[in-house]
Amino acid sequence: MSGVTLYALTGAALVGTGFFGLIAARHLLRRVLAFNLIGSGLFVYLGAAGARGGEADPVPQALIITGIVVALSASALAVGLIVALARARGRAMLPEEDVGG
Amino acid sequence: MTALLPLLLLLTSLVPAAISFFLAQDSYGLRNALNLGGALLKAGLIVAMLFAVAGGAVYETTIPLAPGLVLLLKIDALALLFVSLSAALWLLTTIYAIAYFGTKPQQSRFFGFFSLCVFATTGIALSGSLISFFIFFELLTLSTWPLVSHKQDAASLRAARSYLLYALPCSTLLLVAIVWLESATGPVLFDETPDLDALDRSSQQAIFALFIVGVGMKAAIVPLHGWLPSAMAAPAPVSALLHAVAVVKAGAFGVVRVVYDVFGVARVTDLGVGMPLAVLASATILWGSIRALQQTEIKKRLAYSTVSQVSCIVLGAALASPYAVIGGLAHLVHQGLMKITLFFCAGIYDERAGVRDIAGLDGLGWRMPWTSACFSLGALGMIGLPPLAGFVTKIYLGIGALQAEAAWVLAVLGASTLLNAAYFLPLLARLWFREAAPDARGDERVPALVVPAVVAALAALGAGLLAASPLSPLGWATLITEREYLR
Amino acid sequence: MTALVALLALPLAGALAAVVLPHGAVRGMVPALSVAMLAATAVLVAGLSAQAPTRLKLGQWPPPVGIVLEVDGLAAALIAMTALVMTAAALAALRSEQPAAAGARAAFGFWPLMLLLWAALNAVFVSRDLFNLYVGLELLSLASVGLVAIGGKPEALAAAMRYMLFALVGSLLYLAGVVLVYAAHGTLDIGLLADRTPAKPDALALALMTAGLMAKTALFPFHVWLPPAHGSAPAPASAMLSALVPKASFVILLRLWFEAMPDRAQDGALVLLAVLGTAAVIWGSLRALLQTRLKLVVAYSTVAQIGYLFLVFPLAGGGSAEMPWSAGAWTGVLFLALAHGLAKAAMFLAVGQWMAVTGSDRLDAMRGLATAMPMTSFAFALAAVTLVGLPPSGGFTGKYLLMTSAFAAGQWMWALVLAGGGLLAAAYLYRPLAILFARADAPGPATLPTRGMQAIPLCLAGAAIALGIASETPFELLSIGRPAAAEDGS
Amino acid sequence: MTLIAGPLLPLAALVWPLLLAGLSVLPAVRHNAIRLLPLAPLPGLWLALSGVDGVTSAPDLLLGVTLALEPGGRILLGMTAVLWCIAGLAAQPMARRPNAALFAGFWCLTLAGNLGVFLARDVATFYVAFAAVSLTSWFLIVHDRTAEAFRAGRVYIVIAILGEVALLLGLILGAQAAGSLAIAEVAAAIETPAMGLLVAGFGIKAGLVPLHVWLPLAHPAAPVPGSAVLSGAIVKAGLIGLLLFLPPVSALGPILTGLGLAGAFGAAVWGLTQANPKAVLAYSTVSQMGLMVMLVAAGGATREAVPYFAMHHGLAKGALFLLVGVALISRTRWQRALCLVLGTVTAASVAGAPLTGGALSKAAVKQGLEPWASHLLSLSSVFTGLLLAWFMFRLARLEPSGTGPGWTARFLLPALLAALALLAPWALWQDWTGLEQGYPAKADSLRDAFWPVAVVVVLAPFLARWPMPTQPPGDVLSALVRLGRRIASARPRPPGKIAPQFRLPARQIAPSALEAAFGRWSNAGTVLLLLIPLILVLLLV
Repeated sequence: MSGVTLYALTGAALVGTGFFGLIAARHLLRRVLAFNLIGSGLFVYLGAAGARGGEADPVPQALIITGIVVALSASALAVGLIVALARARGRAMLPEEDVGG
Repeated sequence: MTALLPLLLLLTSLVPAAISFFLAQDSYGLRNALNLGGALLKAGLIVAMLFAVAGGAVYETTIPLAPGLVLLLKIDALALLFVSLSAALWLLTTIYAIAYFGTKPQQSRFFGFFSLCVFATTGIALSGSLISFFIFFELLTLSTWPLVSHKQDAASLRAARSYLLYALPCSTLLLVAIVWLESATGPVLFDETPDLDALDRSSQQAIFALFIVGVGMKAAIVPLHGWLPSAMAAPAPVSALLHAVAVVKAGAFGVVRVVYDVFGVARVTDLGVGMPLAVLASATILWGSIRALQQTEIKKRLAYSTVSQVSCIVLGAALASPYAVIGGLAHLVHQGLMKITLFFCAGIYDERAGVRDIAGLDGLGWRMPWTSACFSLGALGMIGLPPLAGFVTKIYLGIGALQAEAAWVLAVLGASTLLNAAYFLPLLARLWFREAAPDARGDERVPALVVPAVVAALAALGAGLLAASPLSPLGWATLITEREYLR
Repeated sequence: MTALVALLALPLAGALAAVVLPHGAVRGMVPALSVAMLAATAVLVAGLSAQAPTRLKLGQWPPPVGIVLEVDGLAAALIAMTALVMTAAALAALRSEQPAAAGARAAFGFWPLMLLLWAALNAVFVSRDLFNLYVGLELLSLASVGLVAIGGKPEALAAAMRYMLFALVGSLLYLAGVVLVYAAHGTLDIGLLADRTPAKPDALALALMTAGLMAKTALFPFHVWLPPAHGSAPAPASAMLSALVPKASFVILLRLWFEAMPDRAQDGALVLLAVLGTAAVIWGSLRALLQTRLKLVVAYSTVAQIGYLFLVFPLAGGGSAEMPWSAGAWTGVLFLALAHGLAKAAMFLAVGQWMAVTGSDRLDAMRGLATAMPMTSFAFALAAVTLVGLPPSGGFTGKYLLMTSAFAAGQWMWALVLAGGGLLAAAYLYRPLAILFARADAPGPATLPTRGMQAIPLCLAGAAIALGIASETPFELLSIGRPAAAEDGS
Repeated sequence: MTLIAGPLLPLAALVWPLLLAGLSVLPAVRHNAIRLLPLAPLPGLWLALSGVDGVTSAPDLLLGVTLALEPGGRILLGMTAVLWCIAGLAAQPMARRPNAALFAGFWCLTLAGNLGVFLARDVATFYVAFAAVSLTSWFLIVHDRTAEAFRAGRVYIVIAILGEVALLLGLILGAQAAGSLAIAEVAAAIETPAMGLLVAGFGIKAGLVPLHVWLPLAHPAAPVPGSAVLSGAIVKAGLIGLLLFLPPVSALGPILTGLGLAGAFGAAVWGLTQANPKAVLAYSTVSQMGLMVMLVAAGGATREAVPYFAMHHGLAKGALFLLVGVALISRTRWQRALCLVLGTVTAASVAGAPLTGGALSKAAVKQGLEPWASHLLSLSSVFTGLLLAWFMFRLARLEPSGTGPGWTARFLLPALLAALALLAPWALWQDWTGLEQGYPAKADSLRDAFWPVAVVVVLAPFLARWPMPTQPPGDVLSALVRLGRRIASARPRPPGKIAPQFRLPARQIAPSALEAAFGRWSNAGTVLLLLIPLILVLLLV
């Protein structure tokens, strides 16, 4: 089992976990974390995809870096929103999902 | 220049409309001048064209929209018949409306949409292609709504709503029909009948049915007539517009176009859809008259009488024999003249005597002689009594029915005459032979209200008296039929 | 060329400037910027030659390494529409005190976010690189979420958060697809992908990207984030969000299905998209009928109108490509998109003015406003005409073209969807109109917006109508660089 | 394009009354409008007397107006013009009554129509004229505004319009069959069903049983001059219609004969039950018109002579009606005596007493009549005689109601008409029968004319002694009246549901709960993830 495949599988696993969390979790912060998990998983997979045929492919690197930046800014905005929402509502949850627990 | 004439005809109504919207309520002079000027200009243009077109001239303008969406304006004899009717009646109605509204509020809105309606009607008349017809047809629907709801009270809004409730679904079906047709034949121009053989027989019949529903709603064919009587909530000039100048006329005109220019007589006969339409029209004629008989409100009764009268035009188109066509086309004008007279008078009774119900007419004849004389003329014409315009139509429709081997239509014509008499003569009897109530009021001190009624009534009389002359509605209809449909 | 660069650079620079400059200076800058953008758009459209779309290789690097920007008719038309809507929204925002009133943060945040949005839109319209599109899309989402949240009210924040979730997941799914594509073909340039050698993962990639973009386009059943978001944003923001943002992700869908992988388009999937579109039309309209807040009526109408756009897939894509009717369907749907954008922006701006006057967007608060504010009411009516698809309007032209091709293709059910959708639209737009034009029982509001202010929505609505009256020019524009998949066989 | 071709006089004869009608509404003229009435028929009279001949055509009017006059029309036109002229003179005392102008106006319209039916040679013009005469005469009937006048008017208008419709449909059928509007061609081409419709139309006007029911109500209800023209001239419009259109040989011939005879005898008998002398006269009109219809149906020389017969009846009947008017203002014994004398003479003439105009007219139609028919004709003279004897009794018992100036002048008018009725047939005898002038004085024709009168003279005293039970006018009417009432007063009914109320079942279809379910992110996300494999599958199949 080559490193590339390992990378790919890891990525896939991360994505899967992330999606589960994204859907199952109700606390918004968990969801943001799940989102980042998915992002990281995709980037791992992309890195693996870039390693085809031995020689290094510059494009995936560029893409990954850009992607990370984008994901970071997205997370930042999301967290900011969550904080504002938690201040306004007292709980970091969407009103329609804020049942009991 | 000749290419510009159709556009000019449109602009004579569009420009007053556009400007009227932005005029302040109190700038009466300018607004009235605008609308009157537009109407006069239009009438002038038409008179100028009448003889040229009678000589065979055709004016045409093409405005390409998207591919397959060509706005084609074409003034042929049929177009001119309709446009001259609407133009003449527009002039009368404008005069009447100016007097009717006096200093009532929201006139800019009224005259704006009013002229817009006439603009759309002119467009319908001039449309040389199916799609341009549809565009103006819809424009008419929209510009009529604010007029019907003009009073803004509950009744008007309800009426306006039911109008749209009938209009929009039907026009949607019309669009479906057009698209269905044109997806098979390409853009349909009225001057060459398209070849529908790409479609199978049953879908041709379906398309025809869709067309009839689409345009028939405006022609108030039963059971699509419900909006017309409830639209009586609108002010009298609007009723005049709905019933004589624009809307129902557009519907009837549409039926004529569909039967003769879209499908063509031969195909209609071949598809066997003409007779069902004739039956539908006959049913409408009778049902409208029966309902009219039951009304106690003058305008309601007139409205149902329109329902029945307009279907005479449809009947003529459906029978599709030469005389029937002539009769139907002539009735397009005749009915307009007579019905607008009646509505003018009804409006005067309402305005000057506060009379809305038939019971209130007692003895008004002598208090308001001119109005009542016009009303009587209009009513007698509707019954079809000679020498008013109505009887010419009846004779031609009757002969046409026999040419089409549909003798049963004679029975319908006879019955409708009797019913017409049954719901109009009592009104006349009340006007002239009942004693007026002690507290009855009523005067005719506003000539601008009475003069249009008188003119229209005289026109209705003249149309019958001079029926055989080439420039009479009948003569013109004959010209059209010979030129267009007996080729 | 320079015009294209300007269209991307100007708003970005403006956004940065808006962050640093004082509020007053920004208010001065925005109109100038809008004028410049309009000018650039004009130059761009004028310079577009009928033969070949304008291409721009950034730094002269050829793909797959370099990134290509390409302006075809579709991009140009959407850029122009964006410029119009943005300018109108900007003017409205300048004249109305709404963003400032919502607090310092709003006043501070509005302009940068708006300009960022503008840049992102143009970027999405012209990019030909899947990853580039991802970036643009993400930028778009962040700006939009910010604009929704700007009001700062709890429901606004919740709406923004909900929107955020859909947007993030959407872009993640899209990104997953991008990754797969790159893994399979080693390129992300649409032009190169068009003539790739098909590979197994393509289908999965397309599925992932489509699903993600559906979530972002708010296609039924993923529409739920849209009405609260657009309903709670300040009116100018709602105008941009509703008119422009869904179009961006829709454009990417078009690029994928018609330019990148037309060979992958199977009829079943195409029909699925159209079926969801149909459901959106029906559901959105019915929901709109139930709303008691005007803004929600308008927002749900966006849900319904987005549904129309997806009818293009079975009519112009896949097996029905290279058919005489596909060109009509393609152009028709773009007409619908443009007309909807203009009309919807007009509606939201009108509603904003009424809210400013009445202090609420409840329907019953609008009674009789037509007497006091005839121009805005007329604008709303004109916009309604377009949305219902009545002639003469861009909406009608689009519907006509779509219906014709539907009948020609023998798929008449889509034509019925268009027809029925028009009726439903008439039904839910009639209520506000009837209320507006009813007689006012209370005396008219004391302070009215200026005539110039009222003229803004009227201009937009007028543009939507003009799109139908003079539809030949846009038609030709849209047919520039029309993808082969949507080219008529003749 | 010629506006008018041919002699102008026929057109003038029609336009002139219309002009006067228009004139009579002018404020300046209004109060003396009645004064115009005698002038109205003059051009028509001139046309009848002068030899003006030939076809007048005005192609632009109506559907192309064609007017012409041949002997039958001419003699009826002349009679009509004279009768209207004298009736117009008799109407002068009405000048100061209310609504005189209205009466004058419609009088002129009716007159124009009445003259028109004799002149018209194209279907459209004939229809116009016929409609004018039958509908405008309604105003003559209801002029007094009394309850029974209105009742009579309502019955009349309903039946008249039914007649118009029948006529219109018949004419349409005829015109279609002939492919032309010319009456001659229509008459040649018309088929039996269409002719049936026409007969209905004409029969109503001519008081043909059973379509006569309006007549005994309407004629008495009108003011005296109105009754005179109604009974003398207007009924002839129906007759001329039959003469113009009924083919020489028609399947309807026997039916018409039967109905005519039924009217001739039945009306005469029923008339004996009437108290009002005008009603008696009306029934006599029904009876006489029945005779004429029967004679028309007989065809041949008889049919040729019917106008001659009709002329005499018109003049005499006019005289009798006017006489009733005079009797109403006759107070002195002399005046009453003169009235009775004049009445008896005229009645005798109608009954066909020897050497009277009536005898001549009967003799004229008898030639070419089968024996059984001519015997029936003589028998009908008995009935006519008895009916008119009864009329004389009623007239003698008539209570003078009002007084009026110028009794002599007013007496001279019926006298003049009576004189014409007695003498005009003599003047026209040879032209119309081709027999020598002395023929009526021959023994057998005298005997032929004498015995019915003798019978009448014998029976009349019994009639005076034991009169028949009095009945209200109008016989088989009650049903029709109810019909008329219903039509004339449309009862208000609750208007039906006009427009369905606008209710989309959105509340049922689009519940917020479902929307909320969509809204819950966990659901939406699941659906989104499930969508991916779905699309994938669809892409791969």
